[in-house]
Amino acid sequence: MELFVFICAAAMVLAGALGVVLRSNPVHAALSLVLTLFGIAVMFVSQQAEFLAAVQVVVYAGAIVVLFLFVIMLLGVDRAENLETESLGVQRPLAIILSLGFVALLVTTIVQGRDSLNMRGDGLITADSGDHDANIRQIARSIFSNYVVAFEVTSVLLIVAVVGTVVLARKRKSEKDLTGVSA
Amino acid sequence: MLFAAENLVGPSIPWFYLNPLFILLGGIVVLMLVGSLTPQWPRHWYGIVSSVTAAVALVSTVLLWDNVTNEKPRAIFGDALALDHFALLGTISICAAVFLCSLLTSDYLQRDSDDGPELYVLYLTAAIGGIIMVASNDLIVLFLGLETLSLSLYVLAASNRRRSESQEAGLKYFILGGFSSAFFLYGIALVYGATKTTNITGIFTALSSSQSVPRNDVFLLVGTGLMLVGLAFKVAAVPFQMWTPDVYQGAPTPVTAFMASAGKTAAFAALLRVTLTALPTRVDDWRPIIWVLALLSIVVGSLLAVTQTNVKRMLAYSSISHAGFMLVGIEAAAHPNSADAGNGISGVMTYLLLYTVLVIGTFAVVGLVARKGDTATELSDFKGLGKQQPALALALTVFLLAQAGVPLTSGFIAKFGVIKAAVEVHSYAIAIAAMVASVIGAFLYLRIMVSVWLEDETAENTPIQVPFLTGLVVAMAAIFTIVIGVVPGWLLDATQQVAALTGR
Amino acid sequence: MIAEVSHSASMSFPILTALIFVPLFGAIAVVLSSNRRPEWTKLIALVSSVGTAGLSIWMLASFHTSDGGFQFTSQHSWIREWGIGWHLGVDGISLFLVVLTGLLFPLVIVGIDPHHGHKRYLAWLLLLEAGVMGSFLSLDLFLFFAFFEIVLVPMYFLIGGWGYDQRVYAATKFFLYTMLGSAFMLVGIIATAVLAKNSLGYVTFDLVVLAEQASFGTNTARWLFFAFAIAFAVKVPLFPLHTWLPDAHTQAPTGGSVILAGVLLKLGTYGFLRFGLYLFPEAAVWAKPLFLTLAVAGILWGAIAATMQKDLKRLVAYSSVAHLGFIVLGTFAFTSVALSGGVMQMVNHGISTGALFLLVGMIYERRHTRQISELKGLQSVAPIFAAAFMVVMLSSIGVPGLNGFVGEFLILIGSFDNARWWVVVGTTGVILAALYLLWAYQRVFHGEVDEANASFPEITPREGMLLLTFIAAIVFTGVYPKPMLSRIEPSVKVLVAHVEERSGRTFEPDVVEVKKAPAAEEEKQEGH
Amino acid sequence: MLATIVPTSTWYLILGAVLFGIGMVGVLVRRNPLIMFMSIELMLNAVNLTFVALSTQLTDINGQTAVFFVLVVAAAEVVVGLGIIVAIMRRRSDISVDDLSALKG
Amino acid sequence: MIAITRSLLGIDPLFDGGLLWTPLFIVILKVLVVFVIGLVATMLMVWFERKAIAGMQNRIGPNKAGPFGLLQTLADGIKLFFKEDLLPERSDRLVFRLAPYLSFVPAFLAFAIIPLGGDYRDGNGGVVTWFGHQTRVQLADPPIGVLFALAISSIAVYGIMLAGWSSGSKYPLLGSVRASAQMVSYEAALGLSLAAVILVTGTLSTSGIVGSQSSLGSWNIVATGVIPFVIFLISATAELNRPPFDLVEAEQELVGGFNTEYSSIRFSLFFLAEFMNTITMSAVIVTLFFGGPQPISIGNTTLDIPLINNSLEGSIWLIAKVLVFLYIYIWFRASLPRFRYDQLMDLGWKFLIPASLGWFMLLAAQRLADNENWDQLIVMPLSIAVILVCFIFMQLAFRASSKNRESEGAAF
Repeated sequence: MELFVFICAAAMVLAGALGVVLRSNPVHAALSLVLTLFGIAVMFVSQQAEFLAAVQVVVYAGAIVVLFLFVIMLLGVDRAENLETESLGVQRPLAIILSLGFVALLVTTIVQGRDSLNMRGDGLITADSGDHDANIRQIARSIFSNYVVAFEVTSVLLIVAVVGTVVLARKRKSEKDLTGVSA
Repeated sequence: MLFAAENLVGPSIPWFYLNPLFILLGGIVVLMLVGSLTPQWPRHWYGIVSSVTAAVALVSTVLLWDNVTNEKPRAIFGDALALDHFALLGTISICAAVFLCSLLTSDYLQRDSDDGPELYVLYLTAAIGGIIMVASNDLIVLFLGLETLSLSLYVLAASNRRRSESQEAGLKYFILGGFSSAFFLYGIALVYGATKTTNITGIFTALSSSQSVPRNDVFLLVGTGLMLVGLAFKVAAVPFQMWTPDVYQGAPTPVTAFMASAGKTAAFAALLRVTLTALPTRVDDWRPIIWVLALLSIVVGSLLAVTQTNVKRMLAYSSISHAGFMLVGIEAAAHPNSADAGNGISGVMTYLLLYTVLVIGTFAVVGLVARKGDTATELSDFKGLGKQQPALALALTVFLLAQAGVPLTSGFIAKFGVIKAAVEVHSYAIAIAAMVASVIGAFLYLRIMVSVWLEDETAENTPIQVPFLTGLVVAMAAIFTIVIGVVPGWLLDATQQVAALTGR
Repeated sequence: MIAEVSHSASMSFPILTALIFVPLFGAIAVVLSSNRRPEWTKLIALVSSVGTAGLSIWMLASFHTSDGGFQFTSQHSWIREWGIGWHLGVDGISLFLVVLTGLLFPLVIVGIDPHHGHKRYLAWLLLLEAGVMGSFLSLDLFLFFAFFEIVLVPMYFLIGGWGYDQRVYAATKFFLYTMLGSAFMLVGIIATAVLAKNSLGYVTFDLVVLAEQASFGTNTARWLFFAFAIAFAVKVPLFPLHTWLPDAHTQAPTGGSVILAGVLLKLGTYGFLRFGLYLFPEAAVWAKPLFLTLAVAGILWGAIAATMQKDLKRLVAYSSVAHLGFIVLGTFAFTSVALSGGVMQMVNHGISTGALFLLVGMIYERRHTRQISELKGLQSVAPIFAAAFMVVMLSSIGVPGLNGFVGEFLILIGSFDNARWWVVVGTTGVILAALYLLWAYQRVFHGEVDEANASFPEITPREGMLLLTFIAAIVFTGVYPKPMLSRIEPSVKVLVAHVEERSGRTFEPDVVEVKKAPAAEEEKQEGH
Repeated sequence: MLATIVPTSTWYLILGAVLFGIGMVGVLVRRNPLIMFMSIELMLNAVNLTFVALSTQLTDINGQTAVFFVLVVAAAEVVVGLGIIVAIMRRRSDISVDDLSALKG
Repeated sequence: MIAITRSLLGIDPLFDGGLLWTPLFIVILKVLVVFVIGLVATMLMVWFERKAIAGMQNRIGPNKAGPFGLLQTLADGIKLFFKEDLLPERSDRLVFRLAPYLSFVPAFLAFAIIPLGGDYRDGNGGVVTWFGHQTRVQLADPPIGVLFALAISSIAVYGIMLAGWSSGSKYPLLGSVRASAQMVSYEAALGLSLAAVILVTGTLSTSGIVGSQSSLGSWNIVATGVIPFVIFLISATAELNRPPFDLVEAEQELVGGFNTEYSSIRFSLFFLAEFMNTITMSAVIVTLFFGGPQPISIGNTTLDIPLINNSLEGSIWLIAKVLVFLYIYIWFRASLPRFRYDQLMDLGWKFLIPASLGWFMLLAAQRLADNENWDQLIVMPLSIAVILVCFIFMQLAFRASSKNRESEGAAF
């Protein structure tokens, strides 16, 4: 059953990823991205990271891709681009070869190094042990002890995001309104 | 149920040592409140608030210096931040950059009839990100700092809405920056796989005993490589430099100055931190990478700089070649068995501090020459500057000579420091290559000087005004450049302590 | 006695430091002076340069004749962290170069009008003087390098700002060539200091400490020597690194050319003596054949190239290449006679070539051309000018009785034993010098005057005074070189002894008795 | 029979690597900034998958915590990135990185 | 294997003994029951709404089909099913076909985590024994239950958004952009008020949340101090795109909103989804704030319905509570006028989100003071003061920005 889940999720992930790269219509690409994200959420679940799975769906599917779609629709850039004309001679095959090489490197690394992955652990408590909230509890503990700095920095990061958007999106009187669609 | 229910004891928080961060945060809050509460402040006040904040943060960092001297370098805040002179010096550089760039931005915005607190907020957030990077003792914290800094920079680069180049620069920077972040992150993941921790001290400890992580652990090797790739993007080392010229040219000039100063400082400090505190036991694995990067950066940066006609692009390539010099210092520091390896660290950090001031001064002048609209940055736009504004031209000359490494300027002290460090660990080849390539680079600075002094102005060049704050920045930078060039002793004294890193 | 007193006086008054700072402050004052009062600007420049000249004369006067060591030394800690100090000193080798520098600059400032941008011109000139002074006086590697590099900046702007058509190209070429050389030197300097730590136990850039106390492995020293030598070879310039020189000289303004030929080129030859031979004697001895060969090649190449020049200034420039070849020849012969000759020749070349450039500059002022083919029969129009040209030219050729002869002769005679075949070949350079210079003189001054040259004005009183100073120096040194030699000789002997001791070889043959030339005789007497 | 095969962490890691590679191809090949951006998200997700797989393998929670932060970063990044794209596209609706001709690359 | 089933279906005691046929059967049965209940409930809901509104408006409402017009919805449904299925020419076919399902499926998925019954009084946490197996009367009880609901509700946006976009027509696009903006905005307020509940109960699992509300005093509406509930209710209404937040299908402006171009079965899916969502959301509210299937109990007295098994009684309580909320929604629809779009956004961003955040902070402060043994009398006023100051600042900022906007021209 676990194998079945893995195969399904992997198929989702890969199909979605290929969709992002290959689909010419940005909306279709975004939907493919959602597919991938769901696949990954499923994988999180099957790796007993329930909390992350939920957050993944909420944040990625619920916010990030929606934003993508929003921008696409708002700006009306949803026409399909011609995949043929955008190729730049040697660049595309080169990029593909490069990426393939990179993947080969990574896969070799993983296969080579899998045995050396340190197995001894001081306790990732999974739901199996009967503690219903174990995963969430552990993550919370980790966030608020080792990573409390990171957590605080996150707030600055979000300020950046907010202020940044204001800077980018705000219009001055002097600038003409060029957008056709308004919400 | 390993955890007894509800008794999480968080790490103790050394508030005192986080002063600079809090001051910067306070500045952000003030600016945002003011920006949202008042309709519009009188001119220059936003910039002055921002630079005063940075200055206060700088002073508070300096005040911490002795405290840190008395106590040994150590990790604080749940072992996630490092408290050492290295971090403090990085903080000082970054705060200085914010201080100077805020003043520049103030005049810049006035000239282009624009104003508002947002850009300053972004400077301050970028500074916080940078400081976190400089002081981080955990890869995840480092990554978050990196992203805070980068995101601020993306927005800053794209912030001029009247110039499409600016937004394109922001986009290009953003895409490539995100791309490189992904590599960096993958690197972190693999290193985590190898060492089971993301804490830098933890990684060091894990790698110190050969049982826990075997010498040829592929996860670690590839992870290290990927992290280096990610950071090399950020420091703009060849062959990961392709974003630099476009972004430097497109971004508003004060922002370019900020990217070249604070951005570079943070990225290099992070690179040093990662390589030297996390992975010192594996120097043989990564030193060759640094070696190659350094050589390529210096040579390619200098060579490509020569072919440019736009001064901002030239300076972008020159910053690449400067990055190469700093990499030479890192290469020198990567000889842990040598007694003098520490000089590499202090050499790089000194270089960063001096280059910060230098490059901001340079771009301050470039920004003035760029005139209203921030577009006149071709070489020909500099013609006749020497006749029109001799003092400004003289300052520019000082900066350019310093960048070329002419003695009695801070640039020479900086180069001398890293070359000395390299020679001390017997890396002669890279030292000589660096120096020779810097001669090629000097040609570039000469070209600018030729335009400034030796060519007559063209009729269409509008006159250049020097607003007060920018003039102040230029003057301060020029004086600093000369003073450090003549009496660098006190600075070197201080920076020698930098080599003692937390966890080593 | 007088020397004694002023020597002790110099303990209290840092005369060498003053030599550097007076022109430096002069330059700053010039920069700060008002644009509306150009006469004040000029006065400031004049006062500071003449003041420097006065200081240098005072120093010359109070110099201990028989002391071969460094005098008037001034030593302070500067960048303690890196073992760098402010260490100045002067000995017989640098003495006359300093004096030459001190005297040449006021002459240039007084005598040559830059036509435009007076203020900046004067400021750069004074800064240049400070730099050159510093280079000749430094006894700290770092300090020397700093001055050595700093010199480039004013010279670059002088050539680029006040030169002729191709000035930017020439200035850039000059800057980059020299800087390329110094790139190696910087690494060499640092490596020297760092490697000396092994034997010294601490890092220092002090020349005297490094030369006297530190020891390097043979191979190491050779590498380091080459790092230094490249910089100096470019600066000299030694064949085949000389290509910047004709351009720079030709394109530089007259004042720039005079300074360039007069003192700047000496930085290279001086550097060989002070930092090559003194620091790495064994390596220098080892590299002797190479440098002798290059020197002789330079002599011949310079001479032949000069012969073929159509441009008078370029011709003089190539003659410099040849003359400096002689100096290097003398330097790498390692005998005190040859070395003394080399030092003499440095000064002499400074005077005579400087004067030649001055004269060529005057011709250009008048005719706005330097093409030999366009000049004709000037002798009949301007006889005094022609006479002055003749004297200077003869000095450059090395006619006995004039200064050029003394240096060249000492070099040739001193090198003969150690470097016989090189000397033999090099001597042809003397003949070639006579050939190209006389031929040039003939083409320019003899013949029928054509229309363009008919109105060639005669020398003005100001120019006359200027030339007279040069000619006086030329004649005086040619006739009575003893005061110079007696001050040069002790230091050179110390240096040669140092080289012999460190390299374990003997160069100083017992040939002093054989010499018959008057200069040699005087030197012999002085030696006892 | 098939049911007895249990996917190990290695499977997940390899899937992550492949996903990363696909994302890389996307960034390098596509010219629409939106899609390049989505490809970057793919890469980040690949890293997330790797982190979680390693976390399970090493029985250490910190890997999952890292993913949490990556998610936050990704969100912030998207906001800013889309802001930039919107700012550009408001000038002209049709955009490709190659069209950004004001800056010669 | 166990792990995966556990994770996917939540911790259900059913699988303690491994995967057996009986438990599997129970699970399948539960799935079927929930699905059927959902469909039927939707049908009844539509009828209920029409009838109730008719009553409020002094009309009779549907009364022809079946007793009291109960079968009216069925009749409408059958009619819709047999209408012609139109695909607009300029539509994006794939997405156009996909969108209704993206809308329909989440509506049902969210129902899976609602505890539908069970006895929470015996200290067993709602676990009942069926066919000799212990289980919960709920389809799944994942540890992240509430987050799951949130995740599902964020996915619901896709259906609407894509439906509007793929129609290739202007009004649907505008409608869908409005709708998705609205849903995304209010999701923040929704999540923040949810956070207050989580803070108080200390668990994300729905059964845990229900279990913690054993008496009226500990119902979360009381424990969290009403405000989160109010915010939740308003945001939930907005999430559902129900009146007064139904700008999505503001007929006067946008024809039919995002589903203008839809017809036949695809339209009925949207229709179903909308009502199903209303039911689910009511159930979620009940679960979060009103003790779910727990009976009303004050102190030690419990309103126990006699003669009925405790676990079944839970279901009755739940249905009763849900009905109340369904009625409230209908009541809203009948009585409240529609918002203007800017008012809608202002309410969401400028009031609800700050308010829920402030309240959350207040609760957190109280909790912290409790843990650290600080004096509540000092902490609470102080935190209220801080929040008030922030609020005043915010209001000032809004005023300033609207002034700025007037002088500078509108943004975006």
